[in-house]
Amino acid sequence: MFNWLEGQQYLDTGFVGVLATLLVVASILFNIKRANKGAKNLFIRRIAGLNAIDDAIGRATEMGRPVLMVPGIGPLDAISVQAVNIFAQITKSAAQFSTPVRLCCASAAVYAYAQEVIRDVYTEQGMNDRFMPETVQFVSDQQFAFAAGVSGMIHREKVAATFLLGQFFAESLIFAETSNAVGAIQVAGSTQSTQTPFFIAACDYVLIGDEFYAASAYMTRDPVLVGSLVGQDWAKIFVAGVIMVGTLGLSAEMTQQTDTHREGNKMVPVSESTGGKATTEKKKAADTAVARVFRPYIPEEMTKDKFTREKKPVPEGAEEGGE
Amino acid sequence: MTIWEKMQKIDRRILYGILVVCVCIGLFFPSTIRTDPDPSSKSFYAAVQKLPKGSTIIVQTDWTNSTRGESLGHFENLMRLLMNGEHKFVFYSAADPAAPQVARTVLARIVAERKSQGLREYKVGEDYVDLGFFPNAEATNTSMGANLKAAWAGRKSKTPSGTEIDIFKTPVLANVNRIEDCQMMIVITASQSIDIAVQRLAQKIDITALVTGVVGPTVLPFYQSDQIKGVAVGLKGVYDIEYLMEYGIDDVKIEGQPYATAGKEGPVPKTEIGTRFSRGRQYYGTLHVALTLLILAVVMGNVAMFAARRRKGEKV
Amino acid sequence: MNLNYDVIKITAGVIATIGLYSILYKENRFYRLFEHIFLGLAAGYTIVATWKDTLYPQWWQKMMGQVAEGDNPAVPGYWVYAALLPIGLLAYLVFNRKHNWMSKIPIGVILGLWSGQQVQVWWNTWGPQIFASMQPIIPTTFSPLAVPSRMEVVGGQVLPIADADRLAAVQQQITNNLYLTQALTNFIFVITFLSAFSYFIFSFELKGKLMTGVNKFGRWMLMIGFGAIFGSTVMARFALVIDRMAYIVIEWVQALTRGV
Amino acid sequence: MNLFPMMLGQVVEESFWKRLPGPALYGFLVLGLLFGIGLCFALSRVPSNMRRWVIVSFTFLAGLPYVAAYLWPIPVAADFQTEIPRNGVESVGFFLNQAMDPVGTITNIIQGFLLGVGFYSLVRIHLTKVKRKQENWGFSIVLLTCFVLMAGFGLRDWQIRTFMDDTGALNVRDNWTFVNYAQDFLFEGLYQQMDSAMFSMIAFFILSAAYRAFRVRSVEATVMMASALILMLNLMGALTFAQGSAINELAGNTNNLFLLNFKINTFADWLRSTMQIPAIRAIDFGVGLGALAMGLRLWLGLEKGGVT
Repeated sequence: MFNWLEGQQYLDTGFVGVLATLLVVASILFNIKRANKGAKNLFIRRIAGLNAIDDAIGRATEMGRPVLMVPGIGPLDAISVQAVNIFAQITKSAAQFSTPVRLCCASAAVYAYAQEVIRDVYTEQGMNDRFMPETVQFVSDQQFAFAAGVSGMIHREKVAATFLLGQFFAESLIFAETSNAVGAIQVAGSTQSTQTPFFIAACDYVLIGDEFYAASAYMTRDPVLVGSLVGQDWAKIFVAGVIMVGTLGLSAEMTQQTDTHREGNKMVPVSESTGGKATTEKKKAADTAVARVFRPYIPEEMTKDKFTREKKPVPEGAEEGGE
Repeated sequence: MTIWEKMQKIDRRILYGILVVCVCIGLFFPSTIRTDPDPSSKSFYAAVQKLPKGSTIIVQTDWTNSTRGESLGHFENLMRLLMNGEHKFVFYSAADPAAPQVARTVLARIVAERKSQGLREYKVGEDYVDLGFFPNAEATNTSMGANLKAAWAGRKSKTPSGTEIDIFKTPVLANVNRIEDCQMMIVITASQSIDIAVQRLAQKIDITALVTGVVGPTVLPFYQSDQIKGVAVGLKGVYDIEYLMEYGIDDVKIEGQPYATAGKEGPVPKTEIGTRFSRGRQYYGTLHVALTLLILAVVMGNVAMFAARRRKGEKV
Repeated sequence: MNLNYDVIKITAGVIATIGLYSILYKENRFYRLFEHIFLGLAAGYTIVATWKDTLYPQWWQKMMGQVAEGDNPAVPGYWVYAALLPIGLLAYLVFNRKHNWMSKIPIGVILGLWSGQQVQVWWNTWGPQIFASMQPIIPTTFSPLAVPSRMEVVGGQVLPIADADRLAAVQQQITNNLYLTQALTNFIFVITFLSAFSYFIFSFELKGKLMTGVNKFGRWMLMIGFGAIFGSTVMARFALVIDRMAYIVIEWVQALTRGV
Repeated sequence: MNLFPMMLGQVVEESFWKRLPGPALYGFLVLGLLFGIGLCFALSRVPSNMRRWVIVSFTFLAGLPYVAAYLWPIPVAADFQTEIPRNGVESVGFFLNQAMDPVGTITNIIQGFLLGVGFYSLVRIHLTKVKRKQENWGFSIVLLTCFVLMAGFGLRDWQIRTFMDDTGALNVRDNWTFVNYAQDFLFEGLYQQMDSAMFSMIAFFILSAAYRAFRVRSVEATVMMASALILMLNLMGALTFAQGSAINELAGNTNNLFLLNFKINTFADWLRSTMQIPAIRAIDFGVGLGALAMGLRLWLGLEKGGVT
């Protein structure tokens, strides 16, 4: 007989992590479903940076200069996809005013994706002839070559507005200050908290952290996105609640006495650790029940000798496994 | 335009010019500065120094010449520390294909430096192993945690005699089957690769890190939650480690005061042999000049703003 | 020859550096030249790096296996990897009007792999951090109110406690108790976290003074965090410019005076 | 330690999925290639209402191994190399563990193949400029030339070093040929230096951005500036040490050890660990959750934009 939960990740309180992940997943999926069914009362608060987008495009139109968009330099992942999706909305507005658009990519895969999405936007607007090879372009996938290329473009084309949304690293400030030098309006947002302060210092409007993900829900009001956002909020409130309860529980527990301390996956008697000077001490954070929820206690006797397996006659190779 | 208004709108090019001049001058006057190392730097130094002699260390070196200013100093210090402790190490990169070559060059220089100082010469395949580059940090670290032998399978190492053998046959890794068999993993990085390592490996092995100033703030939460055991951040971190190598924690004293006071890890002796102060010392003084310039610029802008408003009779 | 080559190499590097720096003054032809050289080299380097670091070791070698050679046994090849080539090449259909939808297949595969990992790493990343955000806020002792010092005043000088036993006792006292000041610090920690956290709740309308107040406070806390990042990053950036200047004024000048 | 079994570990058994080099492997390779091509052709015939389904299932299948590896019980205290699973559940666990490595590399391989899509865009733009003699077309020629030179010398250099230099003679510069010099000059001499130059330029931008943005205009700006200033002061070891010594003296004279908390570095540490850490954690937590949610939407094909 085997136990279904006899897995390394389920031992002791290990299941809590899996459970928490599943709870978050469930709350997101549940709310997406709820929104799809047409729950009308789903509210999203105003996100300041996004209202500036139309002003920025308007200004570019007046000045007859292009709008620059950079989806960060990350590889093709949800962040880049999210950025390109926001840019699709921006392109839609820009296309209506016939304002030229430059979307510069630092990853070939992101380029392939953006090419597809942005071309669709122009096709929808019936403006296929305005979709040029320069509209979406791959500049370089080396970080600073990309920065040099885009800076040169900002200067030469004198862009009127820049949208820097996505995964940015050190090059963030190069783009932001260069755009500032040519007097462009800038809306920026990065999931990298390390770059956000530079955007705050150099740009006109900044999406902070999570606002970046909330942005497309706010702009499109697509039920899937709105529902997902609500689900995320539920998860956040849940986590905040857990932290509050945990803080109180931990605090209360730490006023109690104990005669053994937990050190990693062993329990050490106080008398031993103090050299016999004391037999009881106040509980430390690691000794509490709250800690155990987050750090499963798996002493050796739980694993050792309980799981003996036969050895392979000839050890199999490292790259065993398949597609 | 009054002088105050002008001071609020100094052309950026003038600021740039001043910075270039100040930095160039600063470089010609390296100096030893009394300081108190950051607690996280002390933890790093203590963690490495407290390793038993001859430990096996995994070094993930994820920096290239573009962050030479900080990471080069970190890497040089680390090599000196590891060689002082006679630890064996493997190094590889999971972030940048160019990183192993950069590390190799520096390592060769440190080995030559120690040879010229009459210290034991570290040899490839015997004291350290060069694994090269692993693309995709996530997958690499995940499989290192799950199955170290599979993750590193097929990699060869040169030996002092010039032949090639499987890395697991070298003295460095002969007794290593799982990642838990190594004593520490040290990540030198200029990117988020430390996050990836912590997420996937912190439960299996003690991790410490040497990171750039940018990455520092995102790594400190891991230090606070004890997911990493110590971290030296940026140029200050480079100088901190050199300073600790020279003076130890609560070891060398001046007028009864230790150069570096003990933190939670207690006293740790200074290093006895090899180079201690080097690049950190050369650059740290210049950093003071540049920072002072920045702070002056900010202060000046604000003073001018207040003065200009006052002249106009606005409330401030 | 070698010496000359070194001098030429480092001089070229210095000229290129100055060329790129010239954009700080204004955009000019000199910058444009080096920008295009840079972009060209970067593109070429990408091809080399992709082949030698990714496709050759991870795809070609694994697919073709290895023939036994001396000490090294043969390694079988994954023939299935051959099928990845046509699937990857589907992305090129992005330029084809009729079949462009198929370019989304390799993109979907990349995104699928990424997405699967997110589920896998979420708790590993955040579980420990959630726990670390729970800080004890009830002091276990009120005497003294603040953490006892490991220092002492001797003859008007602040020195670490000299008596080893007494130092150990103080140390023990510190680790065993939670003082009021520590509890307050922890309380600020938790409040900072929760208020900054609450700023990122989007789907509830902020009504009433308390809610808007918390939101505003959360934003201030974020700004403190950002200021701190800015302050730490400054060091990193200045370190780079210092290193670059060292390259120009020290290494180059040395090369010139030594060589030629 | 007996090294023999470990060496044997390299002698990987053949299986259906992997074959030792030889005619059989090449036959299977052709088969794999044909299978891939066949699959592509079959897919091109998929009616348009099924296309979404095709893409979603590719995405789902790609993400599945990771999710399965997370949820499926991981065999406890197992050595995946040398041990035999005890039962069916463990067999799957073993299989998933060993699948992680090959699955992880698929992303890199496919992204490698995709690179050409980007280069097509780059080369097309610059070739057009040259052909039509548009503004700055001369620079486009420079770009294309550098591209060809770097790629050519780089690949040739790699080829020489990997296949024609068994003794490692090329690690010594005396043995270099023109190709090696050319590669070194382009990569080390120019490319790397330009990379560093561009990176270090940020220091200048930080100076001008700080000068412009750090003004006491609003509570937010002031709070950010104050926090940045404290951290910057803390980076100056000489200053913190001087201030620390002054505080020490004051504390010594007044016999009040509590004053020691007012040292800049103590305060900066306090600020960092008490306010910066939770603030950043709060931001990153939200971002992490956003990524999870987005990943989930992409994986399950719920995103309307997305891949479908």
